[in-house]
Amino acid sequence: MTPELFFLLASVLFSIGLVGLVSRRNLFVLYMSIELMLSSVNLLLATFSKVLGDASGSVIALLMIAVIAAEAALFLAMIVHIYRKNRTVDSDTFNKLREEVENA
Amino acid sequence: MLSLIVILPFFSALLMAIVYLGNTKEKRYFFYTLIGVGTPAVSTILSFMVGNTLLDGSATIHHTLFQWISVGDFNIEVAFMADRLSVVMISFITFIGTLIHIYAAGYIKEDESYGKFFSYFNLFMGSMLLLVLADNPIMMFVGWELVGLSSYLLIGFYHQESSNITAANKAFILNRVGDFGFIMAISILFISLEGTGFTFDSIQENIGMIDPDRLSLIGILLFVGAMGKSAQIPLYVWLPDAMAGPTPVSALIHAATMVTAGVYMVARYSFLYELIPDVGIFIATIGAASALFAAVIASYQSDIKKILAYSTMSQLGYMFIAVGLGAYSSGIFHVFTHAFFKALLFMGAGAVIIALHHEQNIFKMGGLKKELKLVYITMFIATLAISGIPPFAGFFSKDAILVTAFASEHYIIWGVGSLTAMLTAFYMFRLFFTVFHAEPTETKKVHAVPNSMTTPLVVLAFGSATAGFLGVNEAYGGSSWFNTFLALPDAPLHLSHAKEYMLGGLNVLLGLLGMWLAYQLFAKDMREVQEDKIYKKVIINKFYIDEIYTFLIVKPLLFLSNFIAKVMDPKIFDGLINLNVWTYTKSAVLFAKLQNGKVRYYALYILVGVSAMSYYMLFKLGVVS
Amino acid sequence: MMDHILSNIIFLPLFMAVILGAFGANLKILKIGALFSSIVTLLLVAWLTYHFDPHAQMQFVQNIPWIQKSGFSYFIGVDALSLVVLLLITLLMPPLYIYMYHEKRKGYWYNMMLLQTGVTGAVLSLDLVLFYLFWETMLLPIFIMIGKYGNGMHQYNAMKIILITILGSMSMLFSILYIGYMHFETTGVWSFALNDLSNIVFNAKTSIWLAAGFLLAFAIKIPLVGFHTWMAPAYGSAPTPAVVIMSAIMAKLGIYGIWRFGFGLFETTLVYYAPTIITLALIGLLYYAVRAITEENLRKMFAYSSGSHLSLIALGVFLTNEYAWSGSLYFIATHALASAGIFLMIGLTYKRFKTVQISSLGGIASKAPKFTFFFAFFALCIAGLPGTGGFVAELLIIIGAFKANLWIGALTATTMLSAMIYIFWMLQRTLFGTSNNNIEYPDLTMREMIMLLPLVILLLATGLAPSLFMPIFEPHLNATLHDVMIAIGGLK
Amino acid sequence: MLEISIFTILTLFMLGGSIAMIINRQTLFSAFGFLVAMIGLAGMFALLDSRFLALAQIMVSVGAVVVLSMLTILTINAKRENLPYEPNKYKWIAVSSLLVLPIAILIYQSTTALYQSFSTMEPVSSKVVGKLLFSQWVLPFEIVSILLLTAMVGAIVIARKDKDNTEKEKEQL
Repeated sequence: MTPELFFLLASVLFSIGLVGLVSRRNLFVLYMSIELMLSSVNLLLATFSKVLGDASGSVIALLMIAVIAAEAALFLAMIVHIYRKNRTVDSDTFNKLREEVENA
Repeated sequence: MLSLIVILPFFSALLMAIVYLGNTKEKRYFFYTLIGVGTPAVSTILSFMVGNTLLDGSATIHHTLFQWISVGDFNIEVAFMADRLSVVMISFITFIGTLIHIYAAGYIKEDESYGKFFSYFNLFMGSMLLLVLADNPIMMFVGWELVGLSSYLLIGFYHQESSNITAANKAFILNRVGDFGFIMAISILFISLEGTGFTFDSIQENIGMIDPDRLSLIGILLFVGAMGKSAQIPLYVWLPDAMAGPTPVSALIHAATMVTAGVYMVARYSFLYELIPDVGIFIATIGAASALFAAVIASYQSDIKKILAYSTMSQLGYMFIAVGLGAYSSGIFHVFTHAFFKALLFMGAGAVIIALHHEQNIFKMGGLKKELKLVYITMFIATLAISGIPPFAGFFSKDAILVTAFASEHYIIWGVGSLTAMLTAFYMFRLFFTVFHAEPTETKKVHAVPNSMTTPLVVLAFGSATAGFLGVNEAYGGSSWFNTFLALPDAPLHLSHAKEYMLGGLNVLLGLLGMWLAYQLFAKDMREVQEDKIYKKVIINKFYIDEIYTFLIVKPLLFLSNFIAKVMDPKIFDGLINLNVWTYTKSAVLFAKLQNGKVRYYALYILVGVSAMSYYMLFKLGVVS
Repeated sequence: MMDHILSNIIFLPLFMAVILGAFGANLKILKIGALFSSIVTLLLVAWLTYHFDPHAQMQFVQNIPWIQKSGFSYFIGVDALSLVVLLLITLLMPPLYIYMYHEKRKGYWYNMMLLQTGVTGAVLSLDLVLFYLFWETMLLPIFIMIGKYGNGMHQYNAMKIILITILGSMSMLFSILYIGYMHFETTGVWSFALNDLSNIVFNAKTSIWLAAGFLLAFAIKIPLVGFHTWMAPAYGSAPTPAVVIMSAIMAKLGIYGIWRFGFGLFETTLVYYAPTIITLALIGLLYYAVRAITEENLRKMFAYSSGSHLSLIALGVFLTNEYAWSGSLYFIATHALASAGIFLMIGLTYKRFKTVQISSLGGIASKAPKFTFFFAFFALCIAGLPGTGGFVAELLIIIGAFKANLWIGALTATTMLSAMIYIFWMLQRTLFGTSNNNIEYPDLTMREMIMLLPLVILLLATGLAPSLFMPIFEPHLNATLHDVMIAIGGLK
Repeated sequence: MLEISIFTILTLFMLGGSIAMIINRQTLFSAFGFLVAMIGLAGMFALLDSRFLALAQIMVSVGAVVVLSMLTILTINAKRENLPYEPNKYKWIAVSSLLVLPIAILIYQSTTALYQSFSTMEPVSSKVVGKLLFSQWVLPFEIVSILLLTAMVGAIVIARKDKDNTEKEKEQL
């Protein structure tokens, strides 16, 4: 068993999360992709903990799980709120950031 | 004393200008006449006094006023020099100038801007005197330019008429073309002298250090200046148009001042031209061509002033033949005699014009010999003088020039000169007979000519008759006093007396022939010029030279200007700038499209950035190549 | 007061503007205040000129560290070169304020005061960063005056002038900062003072690029041909006082900059650039003159005329010989006076006839002789008539050009001809001809004569007795030329 | 050898789950995929001798977070036509996968370059974790507790039905 495999797994998971984040429009999937990326970091932390023989890594990962939980609560609340307002979970419909450009 | 001659006219011009601008409505006839006519009179007396000192045999007089420019070795002083050449010039310039001023006081009396006229007139005199008395080429150039300016002001004196201003512009711009040559010449001269001083005296001393090629260039460029001012081919076209000014102005321009400046300049630089005889022959050729050309055109004109204008150009051609062939004194002598009879002719013409209420077409005059007796007699003397009939002034000076041409074995130039002499007699008597003898087609009321206008005529008639005796050469029993006095580096002449008599006789014969022809054709009745043959049409339209100039110079210039205005500036220079601006706006629109407000896209941009950075880092780590 | 005389000269107008603005002065007091500040600066400059020593180099120097860490300093001083331009600025301000007598818009007056501070500061600063600061300061009032008080497409034109000028300023700023950095690299101390920087030895390639940065800014300001697209529109739209300042002062600052910073920092490189600039200047000389012939708008016509003559001045500077240099500096002065005069006359024309189109003018001469006299006089000064200062300057430049090369000389001499053509054609159509009986032709008033007479007298004085004025700057120019010649190894 | 096979199985589970998560159109299926991945992760923790962490992962991530999200999905009960219309989903996935590749390689390369082998250590017992949590990491721990509290309050505030919306919903119904 080498840490290499875990590192590989973590980076692959992170990548999959990133891909999901960029390519999907469903808010739930976005949320889960973010969770996945966080989790991959967690995996890395745990691996480091084992590599260095230091329990602190696990502790940080533990704290991270708490943060994930908080984030989940907020994110889901927001999704519910948004869905109530617009009747959709499509991220592309929220384009208020855009400014109208005249074709000069 | 010397500087006063120059400064007085300038000062009076300034004074009159200030008074005139102070109140343009008031006439102040007495004041303007006193100042305007008095100043040249004082200048005349002063010039004669200066001349008198030189007659005693004393050398040149120098007078320095103040330092003008001093940059390194470029030291120019406002200084005047009176040697024998310039004294002769200023004497007759001021004398004849004064007479013309007196004449003008009668001629221009009714005009509202009487003060302005005399202000300009005095400015003209002052500029001409500055030109003649200048001690260095730069001051001479200043006078040269100011003569151009004042001629502009005077030709365009009746400025309500736009065509007069066009004529004035033409005169000034063509003069400036000449000035362009002049300034190049003196700049090159100064550079070539390498700082050994820049007065005429020091130039004469150091002229030897310049190599002949450079010297020829300077000589030709100087002559370009003379061409402009003295109306030679190809820069003559302003001269006939300059008749737009009042007649005294024409008299002043043509007789005493301005046009003679070119001849004077060549004589002034005689020390330079004697080193480059080839350029001299070029000058003489141009002179001969101009003389013939102008005489041919004059024979078919019908405007009295234009005939006289072309005759001036023709006579100037003679002068350039003389100075070109090295007979500087003969040239100046002709300038001198010409001043008398040409001033007389113009003033007589002016009197006729005034008498007939500003009628200038000779074929509408006719039969005036009874009404204008005095004018008739004086004009007759002048016409004889210009035609070269002895013993009037023109014979001696013109004969001297033709003898020079013959003696220096330039037979073509001599032949052209003699032919022109005949033509001169022809067209002058054509004018004379038509105006005074021929039966008028309609009777007109003749206006009285005031005394102030006729008195100068008499004085000048006396001058025209006798001025020639100052320079009678040996063959006719004289001693060429005029030439000896001038002491210019003339080319030596070798011609037997018998040949001289022969040439003289031929000239007189040719003159009489022209006279007879004119009498046959024009003395009885009006023979108005008809454009019935092609050659006549060409000559009457002055060989279409004006049109050719318009086509060759004016049109392309305007086209170029419009091309710059319509194409170069907006399309090319502005176009480059606007292309930049266009690129900016287009790319801005493009980038604005990226910001579509969708979170997913923003994530993608971040991803692209991070990805590129990662790739770069991998590249640096050597993982990928 | 006399201890910091230069600072007083620079900041008096600004100070006056701030005081007047802070107390919300009414129009009358504002006018008096502006005129007062201009006259006081004129007196101060007169005092300065009286105490000026032509044989010394920098005088009345004031050097106060400003931001020491970065090496910026408040470093000002005057030598003959800047004195000439300084004199011009202060001489032209009072006539301009007299011209603006009827102007009711307060912003106009404030802008003019700010403008005076900007141009004066740019002339006197010897620290490159300070110079840049003032260089940009003087642009701002011009931008506002064209954009707010101009006519025609004034906002577009204001934008055009500011963008193009800033392009030049940017390149100059890069050069300035890089030179400062090089000073830091060689000595370990940051400094932007001109006398420190002139000791740096650049390698040839760097110096070419650095000089290009400066030259671009100055070429746009002058403007040399190719950099001139802003010129005619800006002159056409700007109100008269702004046009006068632009043509009489700001364009000259381009030349001044070449002289002060170009020849102060990289003489050898400028010699490398000389053929290019001389070619551009010769092309410009003819290009603008030909363009001016058919121009119908008087302001634009004299804009082109100004461009033509400034090309001539630039040519003179790059010929680097004593005749051309004296001529160029003298031309800066006389052309400034003449162009100020002619643009003021055009302004008066506009006030009277509400147009500056040549085709709608004419016949002024028979009704308004004084007006005609002054108009024609200034126009003839522009054309370089003997007896006015312009002739002396042109003559010297032409001789300098002939000294350099026969062909350059011949092309330079065309200036005698080219100016003539458009000026006299313009005079014919503007002043002469038949007058319209339905229009009034008011002649010049006393106030307008008072405004113009100093210019006329100065122009005549500079033309008739150049030897009175030239000794002010001759020794300095000779010394500088000597240094330059040693630097480029042209002196045996 | 046993470890390797367990690792392989878990890896397959996780990858399958996460890929299913990002590919599926139906949100609930995605959530199931996510669930599988989370459980796999817990297994991984266990494999890495962090037993307490594995336990916490099961309890919090799987037990709370995933279940909560599933509940939300069910509550919202988005109809098929309310789900986003994603015709170019696979193109996007392909492009972003390409872009992600260097990042993944970078992470992998840099981490492997750091450490090549595990240290030999005792499995991390809950005792050790507890001690560390309350000594060295007590400040972050407290901060996290505050964060959780805030998140709770925030979630309630955000998700609460406001009056206007309720009325609108009624109208729509």
